[in-house]
Amino acid sequence: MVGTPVLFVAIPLMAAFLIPLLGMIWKELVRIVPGLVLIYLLILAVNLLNYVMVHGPIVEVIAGWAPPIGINLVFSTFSGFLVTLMVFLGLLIWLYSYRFKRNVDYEPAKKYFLLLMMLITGSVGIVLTGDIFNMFVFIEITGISGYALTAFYTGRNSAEASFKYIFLGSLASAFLLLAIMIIYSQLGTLNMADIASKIHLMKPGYKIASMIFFITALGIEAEIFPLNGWAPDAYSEAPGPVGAAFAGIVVKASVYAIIRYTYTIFDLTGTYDLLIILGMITLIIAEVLAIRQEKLKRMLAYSSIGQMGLVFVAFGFGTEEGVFAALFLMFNHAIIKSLLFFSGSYLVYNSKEKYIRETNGMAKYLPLTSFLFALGAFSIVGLPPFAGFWSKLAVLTAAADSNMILIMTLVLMVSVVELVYYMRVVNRVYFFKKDENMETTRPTYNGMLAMLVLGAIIIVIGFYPDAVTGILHKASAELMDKSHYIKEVLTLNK
Amino acid sequence: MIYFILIIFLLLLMIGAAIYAVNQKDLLYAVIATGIISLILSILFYLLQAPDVALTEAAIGVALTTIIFIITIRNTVRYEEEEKTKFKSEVK
Amino acid sequence: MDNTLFEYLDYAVYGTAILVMAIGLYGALVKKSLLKIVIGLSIIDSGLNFLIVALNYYKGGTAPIFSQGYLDGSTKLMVDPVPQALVLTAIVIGFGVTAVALSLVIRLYRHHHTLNIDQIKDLKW
Amino acid sequence: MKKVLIILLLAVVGYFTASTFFDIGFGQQPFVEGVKPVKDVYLDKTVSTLKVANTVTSIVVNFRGFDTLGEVTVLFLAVTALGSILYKKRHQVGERSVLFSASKIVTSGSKLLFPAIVLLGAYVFIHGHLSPGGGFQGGVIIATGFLLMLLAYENFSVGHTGLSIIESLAGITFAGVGLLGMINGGTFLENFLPTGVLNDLFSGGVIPIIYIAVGFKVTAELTGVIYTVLH
Repeated sequence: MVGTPVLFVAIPLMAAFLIPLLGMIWKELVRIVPGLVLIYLLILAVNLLNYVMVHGPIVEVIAGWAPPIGINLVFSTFSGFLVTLMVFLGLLIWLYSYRFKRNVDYEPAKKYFLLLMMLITGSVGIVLTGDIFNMFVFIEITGISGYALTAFYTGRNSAEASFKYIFLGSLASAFLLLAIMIIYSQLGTLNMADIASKIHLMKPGYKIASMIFFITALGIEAEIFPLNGWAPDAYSEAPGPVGAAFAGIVVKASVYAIIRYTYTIFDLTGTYDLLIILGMITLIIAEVLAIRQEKLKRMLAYSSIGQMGLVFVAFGFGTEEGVFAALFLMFNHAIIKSLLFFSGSYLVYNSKEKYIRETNGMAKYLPLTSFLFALGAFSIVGLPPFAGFWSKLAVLTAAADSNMILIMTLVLMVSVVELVYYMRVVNRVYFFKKDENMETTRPTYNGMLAMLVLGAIIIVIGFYPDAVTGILHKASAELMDKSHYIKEVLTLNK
Repeated sequence: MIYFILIIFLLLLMIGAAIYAVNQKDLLYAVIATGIISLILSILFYLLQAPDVALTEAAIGVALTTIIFIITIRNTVRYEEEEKTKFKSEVK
Repeated sequence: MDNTLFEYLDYAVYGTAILVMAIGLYGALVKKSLLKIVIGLSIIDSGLNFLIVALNYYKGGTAPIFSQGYLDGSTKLMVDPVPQALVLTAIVIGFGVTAVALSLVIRLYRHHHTLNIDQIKDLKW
Repeated sequence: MKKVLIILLLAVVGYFTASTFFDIGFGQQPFVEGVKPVKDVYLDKTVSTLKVANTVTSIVVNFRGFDTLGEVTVLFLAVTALGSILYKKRHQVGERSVLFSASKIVTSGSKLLFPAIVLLGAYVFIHGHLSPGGGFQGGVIIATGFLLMLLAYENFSVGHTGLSIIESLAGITFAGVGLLGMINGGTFLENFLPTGVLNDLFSGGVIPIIYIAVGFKVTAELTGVIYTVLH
């Protein structure tokens, strides 16, 4: 073992406090240091994941007090997998945006990298923590970084999008606090494992109340249907890489939180059905809205919401296959949607309104970027032999195992809808004539590198899915085994 | 008994201030009303045996939040509907 | 304090906290002025903090601070310190969020020269 | 129409919440039978192990110190976010907005009060482990002192560089003390100093050090918030 999970939070925080000082010494350091931190975190995450795969979960205690009293961090296969994914994506996002801020002044650029690093740290913290109030604090860290990053460009309507986000985010934090306090007032503890072991003592009425507040609060961040009003605006007004960060990192962390609550903490019957219903509504409405969008990034945002709906449906099966499918979907969605955001923001780089029709004929001028966009589009729809195919197949298999034929047909129908609206864009990019007024901007070398890495992953997973399925099977088995988690945390002799 | 009356009085005052803050068209008065809510809240925290929270609420809720709201009003508009009546202080 | 009076207080305290939250929520959802929305959000926070502190008040309890010659059994009489610590955190976080929201209001005003959300709606709600 | 719907929604949610909380009850221990609430451990260990008089402080700084680290980060991020949202190019930065022009009484009164406010704030955060108050409260009090000076004197200015240096150093102290606990063979944020005697100024191990760092940090951050919004 080369380190402990707490370094995932401590090192970025230390660096965040240091960056203003380092910026006074040499201005370039404010761009470099976050990258170095993320590289270090990636090495740490891979090492710890390897360790965890062999030796079982690591439970880290903070401030020397064993779990029910103090705060603990849990690095298991499940959370470790998500952490590795997030840090990896964060590194690519950093790489992608390293140079394109040259045209922005020094002061905002300094803040951009700081906020991006804290966005990743907050999300990692949500996944790692084993304490419900600590999760609230990390959600707020993620939230504030997200609000600031959404409003980053002063030229656009970004402040309005950010205001919507902050409005819903404040309501979410109020509901979350209410839910936490209902649980605390009954069980006198804030530790997840401790709550999970005592939850049967609570009256069902209180359980339902706190569950509703939790789902409402976290659903706002995780883009569940009636609460996702912020998402399309924030995705389309924020800088391109930040959209990728929302889709790939923040939403994943919120989904993790909901899953932790429904699978581990609460023992209510019927929550799985609730997840299926919510996911289904989200999926259908988002895909129907996506087909009507005229702006590229809004379309990507609705597609992202739809994918999250599918993830919830897969989690709602409540079986190990379902969890496996959901995790595979999350992994694929993080990789593919980041690629789509990266390449898509170069396709509409110079346009003001970012309409889809402005991508006409870009393939001639930006061949590699267009190819990567098409690759991402084919993959997310679920065409073989790309990565997305295997996750869709896993969802369908899990649905078939649970005898949910209706859901199978719906998922297939939605895939057709997805195919239609993605092919519309790809068709325009490749076969339409280019508008003479539109200028093209070549991607920077580091941006291209980030996109190529993602494209390579999609193809590799497409031909060799076993590269990740081993970890995913272990992670899903671990999530299903609730008593093991409780035992692992509570019988910790420090 | 006297505590009871005091608490009920404070609670009623708090509801009144909240309603006033939401309905008042003059945003400056509305902000002052939110400050009053925080002030009452800090007294109630003290009565509920939470002196630490009372201190924090008194310093943050009453002083800092209110002043930041007032600075924002100074930079934007004072009234909810009319745009033209920008809050101009009488600068000598 | 009498027990009968104390029972009334039960409803009065929680009722007020929830009513204040509801008023704030109403203001945040209905009002058209951006500043009014932020005011509504901060009123929700106030009501919520009151609710949390009231939730773990213990009748006849004392503040959770040990004075010079504390008795051994005195921890039994102390009110629950955990919600107080949590509210402390929540107040500070709420202030940070309010400050960011207000800075966004100033930014929006610089662009649109109005605070009315009906006139700002460039993006669909 | 919209209003009626919203009021209906609020009534439903409010009734739901209120019925839950009325059921829990006010003024008694609400915990269900048979659980051991963690607060008993906190109250017990605060005196016996940490030698800290104020239980809220020991929870905020030691038992749940990780939350506080996050909270300080939230404030730090709020300042950063404010700076990036309200950013103007250098030539666009105007004069500070003046709320009102201060009279002679206000200016001289502020000058008189300012040291007293700073002293009070410093007292509150140095004695955070003994009496009510602590880093947050003290920091906020000092920040209001700076606010008073900023309002009273139009040309009073606080060095922006100095503020960010204080902020960074205090943050590094907090995280560094945490890491020192880990290097000393324990866990992150674990106490590694002798705890001393209860009700002594120098007691409680690392708790006063962390709280003083938090005090400086909160002062710098909140002054930064006010300063950024005023410009």
